[in-house]
Amino acid sequence: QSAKVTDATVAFLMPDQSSTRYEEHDYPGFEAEMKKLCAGCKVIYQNANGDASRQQQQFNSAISQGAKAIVLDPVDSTAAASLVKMAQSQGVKVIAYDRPIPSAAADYYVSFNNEEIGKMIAKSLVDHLKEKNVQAGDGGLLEINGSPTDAAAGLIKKGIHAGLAEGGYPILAEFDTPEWAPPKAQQWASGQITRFGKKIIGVVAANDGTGGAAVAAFKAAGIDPVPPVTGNDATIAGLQLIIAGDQYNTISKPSEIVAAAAANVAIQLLSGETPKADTTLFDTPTQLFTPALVTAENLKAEIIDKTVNGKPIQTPEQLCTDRYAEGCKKLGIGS
Amino acid sequence: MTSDVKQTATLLDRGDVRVSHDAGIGATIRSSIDKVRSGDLGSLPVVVGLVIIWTVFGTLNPTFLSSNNLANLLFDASTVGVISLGIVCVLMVGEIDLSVGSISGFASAMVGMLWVNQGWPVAVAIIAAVLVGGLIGSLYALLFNRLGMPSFVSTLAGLLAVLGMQLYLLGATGSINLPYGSSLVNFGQLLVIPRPLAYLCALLPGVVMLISGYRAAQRRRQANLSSRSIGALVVRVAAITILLEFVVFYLNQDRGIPWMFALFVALAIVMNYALTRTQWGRSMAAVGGNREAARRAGINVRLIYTSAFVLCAMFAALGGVLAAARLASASQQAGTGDVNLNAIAAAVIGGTSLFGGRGSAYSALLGIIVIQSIASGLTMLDLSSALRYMITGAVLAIAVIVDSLARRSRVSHGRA
Amino acid sequence: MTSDVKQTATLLDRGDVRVSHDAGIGATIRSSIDKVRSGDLGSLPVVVGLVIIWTVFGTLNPTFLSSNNLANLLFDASTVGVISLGIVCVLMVGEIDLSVGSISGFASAMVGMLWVNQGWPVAVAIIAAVLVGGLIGSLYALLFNRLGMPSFVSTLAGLLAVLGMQLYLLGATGSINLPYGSSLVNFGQLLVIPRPLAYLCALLPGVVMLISGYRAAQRRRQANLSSRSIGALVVRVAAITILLEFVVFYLNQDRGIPWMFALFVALAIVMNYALTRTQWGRSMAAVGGNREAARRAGINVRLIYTSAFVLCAMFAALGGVLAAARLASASQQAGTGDVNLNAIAAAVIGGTSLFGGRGSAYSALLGIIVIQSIASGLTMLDLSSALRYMITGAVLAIAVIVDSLARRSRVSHGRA
Amino acid sequence: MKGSRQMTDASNQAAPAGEVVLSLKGISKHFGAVSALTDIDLDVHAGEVVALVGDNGAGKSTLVKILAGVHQPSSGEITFGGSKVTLADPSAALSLGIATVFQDLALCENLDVVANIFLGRELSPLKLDETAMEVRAWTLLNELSARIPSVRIPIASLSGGQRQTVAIARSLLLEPKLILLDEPTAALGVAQTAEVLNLIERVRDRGLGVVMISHNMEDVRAVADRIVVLRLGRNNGVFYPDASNQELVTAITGASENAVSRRAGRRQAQQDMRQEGQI
Amino acid sequence: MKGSRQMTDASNQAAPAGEVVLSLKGISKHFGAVSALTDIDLDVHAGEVVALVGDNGAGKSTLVKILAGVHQPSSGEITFGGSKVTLADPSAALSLGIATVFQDLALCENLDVVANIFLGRELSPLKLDETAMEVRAWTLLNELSARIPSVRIPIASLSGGQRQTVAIARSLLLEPKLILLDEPTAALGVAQTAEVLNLIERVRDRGLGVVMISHNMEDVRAVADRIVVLRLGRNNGVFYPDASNQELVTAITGASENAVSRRAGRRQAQQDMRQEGQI
Ligand SMILES: Nc1ncnc2c1ncn2[C@@H]1O[C@H](COP(=O)(O)OP(=O)(O)OP(=O)(O)O)[C@@H](O)[C@H]1O
Ligand SMILES: Nc1ncnc2c1ncn2[C@@H]1O[C@H](COP(=O)(O)OP(=O)(O)OP(=O)(O)O)[C@@H](O)[C@H]1O
Ligand SMILES: [Mg+2]
Ligand SMILES: [Mg+2]
Repeated sequence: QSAKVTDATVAFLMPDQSSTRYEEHDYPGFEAEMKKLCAGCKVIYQNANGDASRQQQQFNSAISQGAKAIVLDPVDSTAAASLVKMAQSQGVKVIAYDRPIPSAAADYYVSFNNEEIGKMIAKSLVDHLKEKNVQAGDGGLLEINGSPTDAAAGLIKKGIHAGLAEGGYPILAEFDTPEWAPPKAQQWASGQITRFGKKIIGVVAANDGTGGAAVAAFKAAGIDPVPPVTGNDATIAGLQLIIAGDQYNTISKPSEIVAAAAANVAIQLLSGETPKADTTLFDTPTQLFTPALVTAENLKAEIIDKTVNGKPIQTPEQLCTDRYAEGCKKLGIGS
Repeated sequence: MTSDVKQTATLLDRGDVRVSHDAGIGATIRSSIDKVRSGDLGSLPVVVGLVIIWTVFGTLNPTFLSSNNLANLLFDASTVGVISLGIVCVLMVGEIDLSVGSISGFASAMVGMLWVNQGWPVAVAIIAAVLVGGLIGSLYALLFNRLGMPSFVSTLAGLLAVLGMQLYLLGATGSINLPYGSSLVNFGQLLVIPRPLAYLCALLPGVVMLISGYRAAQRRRQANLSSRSIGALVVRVAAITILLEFVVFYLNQDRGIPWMFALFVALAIVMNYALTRTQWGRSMAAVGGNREAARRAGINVRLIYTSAFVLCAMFAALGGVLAAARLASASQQAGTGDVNLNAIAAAVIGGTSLFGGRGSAYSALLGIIVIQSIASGLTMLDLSSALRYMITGAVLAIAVIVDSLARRSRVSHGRA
Repeated sequence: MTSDVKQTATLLDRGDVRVSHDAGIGATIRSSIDKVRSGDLGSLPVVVGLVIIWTVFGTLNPTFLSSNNLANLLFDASTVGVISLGIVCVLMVGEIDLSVGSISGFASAMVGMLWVNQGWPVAVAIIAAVLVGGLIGSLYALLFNRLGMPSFVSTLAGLLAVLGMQLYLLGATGSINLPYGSSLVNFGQLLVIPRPLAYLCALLPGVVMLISGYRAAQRRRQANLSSRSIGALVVRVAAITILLEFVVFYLNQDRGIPWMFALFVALAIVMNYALTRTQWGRSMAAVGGNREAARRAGINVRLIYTSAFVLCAMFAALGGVLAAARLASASQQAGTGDVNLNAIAAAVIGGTSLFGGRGSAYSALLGIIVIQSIASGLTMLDLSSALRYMITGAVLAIAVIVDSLARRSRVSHGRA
Repeated sequence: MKGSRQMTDASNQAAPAGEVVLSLKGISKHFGAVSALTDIDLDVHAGEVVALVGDNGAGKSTLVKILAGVHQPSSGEITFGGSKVTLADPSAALSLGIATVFQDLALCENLDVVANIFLGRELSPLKLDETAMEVRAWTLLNELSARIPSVRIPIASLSGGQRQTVAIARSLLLEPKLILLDEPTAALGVAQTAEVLNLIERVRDRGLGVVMISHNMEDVRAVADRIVVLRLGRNNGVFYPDASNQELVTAITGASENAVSRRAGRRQAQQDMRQEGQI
Repeated sequence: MKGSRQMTDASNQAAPAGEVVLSLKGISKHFGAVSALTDIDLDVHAGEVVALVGDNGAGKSTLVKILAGVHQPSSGEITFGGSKVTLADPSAALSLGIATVFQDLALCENLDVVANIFLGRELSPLKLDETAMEVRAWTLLNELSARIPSVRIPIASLSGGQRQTVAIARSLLLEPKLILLDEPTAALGVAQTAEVLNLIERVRDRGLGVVMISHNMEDVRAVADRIVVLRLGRNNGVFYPDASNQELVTAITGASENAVSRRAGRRQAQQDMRQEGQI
């Protein structure tokens, strides 16, 4: 690490607000790692709030501010090609983060694989149903996808379809939730509950917000117990629902790990080194991390006991507030 | 010869020979038909639009008309409906509030924060959220009254700033779950009016109409004014009562009528009373119709604007709390998306003018039911997002075309 | 004694003794100061707001004022700015178009589809997209003119339906990348005016002003009307030319002035001419100010509304094409988000009234620069989203407060 | 009974000079339950000033609006220049040569005086000739003795009379065949009123038909060739300028015992008493 | 020169009866570059009708609006009921007891007649007493001989005169100390005008101060105790009802050679000629 840069500007551009992870996990993780690797470096953080044009603005602005490497989680994977080209024409390194940029080769790609995530939650649900001996003829699944205008949601959706295809359970209905808005998901789910009633044997929801909305719809319809509902992102709210037994699974992707990797790659690229890659995706050297599927069984292990940067992913205090204390106890969390 | 005015009628308001009048049940029906012909229908056209929507969706998927689904519809309509009531207030005075969505989201975040995370009693948390909403409204009023800042701009700025505050509140934790089984969540998801009580409530409007109608007729007769025939009144009351009792009966087949919807209707009734039967409501209409004339009549115009902005923001906050109760969660997405547009559109579809001076609290009720019916009807059909958007747009247009046609006919009959 | 009118002045328009006039350079300056005092400032307050914003952001991060960043700002401002030009048209006649975002997105999808996927020539694809935009606008006009459907509702329905069409077009493929190196993408991302040409262009406004001002003054003098002093004209022309040349000089330090921005400015100038110096523009203002009076003056009111809606939709479509060029991609979320609000807000911030009859094409130019400056300035600061929203809201409010204060003063000086 | 009396009045008057410009037969107009006009007949000849008088709400303005194409009649027919016409909208009436000054003026408050005068008839539509328009505006306004500080201020800041002058100036721009003036002098000062009356006479002498509405019997008698009375939306007789005030007021109010006569009587009595007291 | 002549006119008149209700000293009002009023002085006594006359744009309405609290004067002071007051807004003027009928009426077109009459002064604010208000509205309107088809239709569908009657009825609701009437009879029919003039006299006899603006010299002379002339925003003399028309018109237009006199002269000449011809 001798020839390493000591002062450079690196930008960290995140796509949206549909979950808090970017500000709670990704950015802090990235920043911490940067501090470690290059104390004199400056980090620019921006979030595009789901708007590709705004992301372009932020990208340009980062270059104006002298950023030499940009970690980009694209709002629109396809459209981001233009950003990559623009950066490379000015000698700026681009590290694709979280979502790939298929039509232009970035300098590097680090990610939890969104398509894989979709596949994991779907498959886990299918396995769970099989385990409980639910027959394909007993009913079918609801599928709640993310925003129809969000490219990442499209990837997850693809994964879910792949995951479900193996299970053999029919999809009763599916829905692209505008803007990932939970109330919309709830309204749709309520309608399906009226339509299909007991025929719903499970719900694949693409994130914890829409999953929680599906749970709320079942509760509101007076259906108890709630059929298994998936989630994604391991938000506190989602984990609490798992603790309470209302939600079946979620995906924990301790983003700090990927963020740290991105920081490492950035420094290496800036120092003129070639970071080593596990594989190549879309002509881009790639490092993929496997996210952890969280259910009630492994929640303690994956969330409380696993540490990132020396801290647990979530502390029992955060999760086990009064109403969830009992559930926590059952899972052996806390005390 | 001056007496030719008096000859035809001795009533104070029947002095003009150019006006044709009618009395008695038969004549009332006749004049109703006339009214329909000339397009003077109030909210009937929107109701017709609604019936068309219901018929079509009901045919495509009969579950749509199941009382269970209608109960869902009523739950969902209540949250944005309450927000829309506030929008009616600002539209009445010819202003707008683009930030109701953000305010509702912020209020839900506040309740989640104060109640769940800080352990405040739920009622106190709700009151605090609604009061903070009112505070935001009074800020808009201040900017409007003191600096003359157009409400479009100030509330657009508010939209962003309040959304920022919502994200800030939820920043550390993300969404906050409201506990299942708590009274607030039960209210938002489960509680319905006990069946006998519901039947009783459905009698109320008729009884009130009958008594007040009878009293008014009596007073008017005493004052030497024309009055509606009692027969026609009874017919109308009977019709309304039968309709309401049928609705209650139908909904009681399954879950029943949500308390949350009852709250919404009660608020709409109160607002309707306030807007039509109090000095404040009269002043609102006057300020919306001709601000300068209202000022010259000695109305405290600034106070009226302030009341409109504050009420709107408070309704928005309350709507946000109800939405959180319905979802059992205070989420970061709450209040974003099309909450603003839906709340405004509901009021406009129901017949409230965007340019002030014309509107009614019931327009929020009707409008939001139209919007929610479209949304709910589409959930019953398996459509791609693209189709769903296109159809929502088309159905929305159709629902309003009926009203527009009726209004045109009204204009050509000189009743605009 | 009737001649006391003629005594003081022989000019046709200087007959009234109650009006104070001034002539010559000194007096012009004096009267300008008077105007500033009484708040009759046109767009000066917004410019002041802008200067404040620039100073603050420039202090916080000097990169903001770098000519490279300003070039970016101009690129970004052009896309929504063009849409905002259309919004000015509909606002002029007192209507609104909520679907400009969707139309722009749809147009970009069409260009992507036709040009990239179907292989049409790029110009034909663009023309097709703009024409389809115009078609959508004429549909709104039809609904408005024939059915009297409020534009708020019809364009809200359009927002959804057109978004559906956009998703439908892109449904099979997702986003479509526009090829790098193609003229359209270069236009949207790279092409700048050659430096000498830019300097030359910056001279143009001054020259035109000088010639037309001189001619007008001459004609007015011949017609026995008061005319502005030539001295004052020269001073003004000199000031403007120096300012423009400086701007060009500063921007030429780095990349230069984008052709796309030049296109936007050219469109704004054309629209300004059309709105202020043609019969059509006069009719637009008349219809927006008093529709019935315009009708009675024999203006074809329906045609005017149609032209407004169609122009607005066509500008929206063109804006969408530019946005696609800028992004080098036709994406599914193009035109969603805050494009609508930004386009409308730009016009309103620039001083176009939401209630019709008052507005100017330059308001779109000024307003969008304010909005983009805020956005661009904030990208220079590392802020959490929550803070970013709050600050955007606050800065927006501040930018407009200056204008509101000026307008208030104008009212109290009887110039509203 | 009423009609016959006036017929005899009419018979000893010379028939109006020119040919019939405008002829209404059985015009009715209903606004919902209100019948504003019932079976109105009216002829206007070239070179004739017809005064339309009547009580408030008698339907005068409604009639003018029908002729101007603003309202459509519920029934009845309109003949203009010899052929049956339908006036579907104001531009139809304008293009036939019917110029109107409306009671509610119908000006655009946001536009300046010049723009209002030339609205819909701007000089050189693609490159407005502001100088020529301004000159013409001043000429017209000065003809009407208007006291307008500037023609470049919005109508909103003009006084009532100034606005009315602008509206009248508007109607002079065209070369119409028929001019409809709905209470053109209501807000005008004495000098401006005199100019407008002069103007009406000049216009008549040029062979145009003029319909004037006014509540001022003196003005009416000063310029009218024929006085048509409306009452409660119906024709209530035709008079000639030599009819007495008493006659006209009786036809307008529908009673010889009316507020005007009562007031006149009372004032007479007061004056008598005062004089007695003084003596 | 003008002033002195009128002073002598004034001296042989009895001083007005009651004490001074309203007194203006040096009131000026500028709208941007336009000076609408310059140094206006005016006194109004209880039980006195002061007529304010002047050419179009003379500043009459501006003065009334200042008294009604609509505009703020640029300089000058207002004394009402003996004490100096500032009329910051219309409600201040209303609560002092100044009722105003504005030239532009200031009615809410979207509200019905009853609502407009009672605007800001509704009976039982928390449960509007519609019946009582409707009865009172009819009473007021009948007093003014209004011909309004229904008091439950929006103002937008009333005729010009009907609207003006509504505006006048509004001002009668209060128990004011001073009534300002800005061209109250401009749009009224003959009967309604007579009623309004009666009303003004009744009001005066009850000891109220009345300021009336009118362009109709006959009406002015019929009810006014004193006639104040404004010209181009300045005081231009005080007259008494026995002043001749000629005198008044000269003061108003600022020239004895004016449109009115010219017209009168021309008509006289025409008549002479016609008579000659007939003979
Ligand atoms: N748009 C309308 N809707 C309903 N009623 C109307 C409308 N326009 C006019 N009326 C009614 O028609 C009648 C005649 O009105 P109009 O304006 O023609 O009277 P007018 O003779 O001009 O009276 P004025 O002397 O007061 O101007 C009135 O009673 C009025 O209420
Ligand atoms: N808000 C305003 N802004 C600018 N100028 C104004 C404004 N109001 C009035 N004026 C000007 O002040 C002058 C006096 O107007 P005012 O309305 O007082 O006249 P008036 O005596 O009532 O005339 P009229 O007899 O026509 O009603 C006019 O020249 C007018 O243009
Ligand atoms: Mg009339
Ligand atoms: Mg006036």
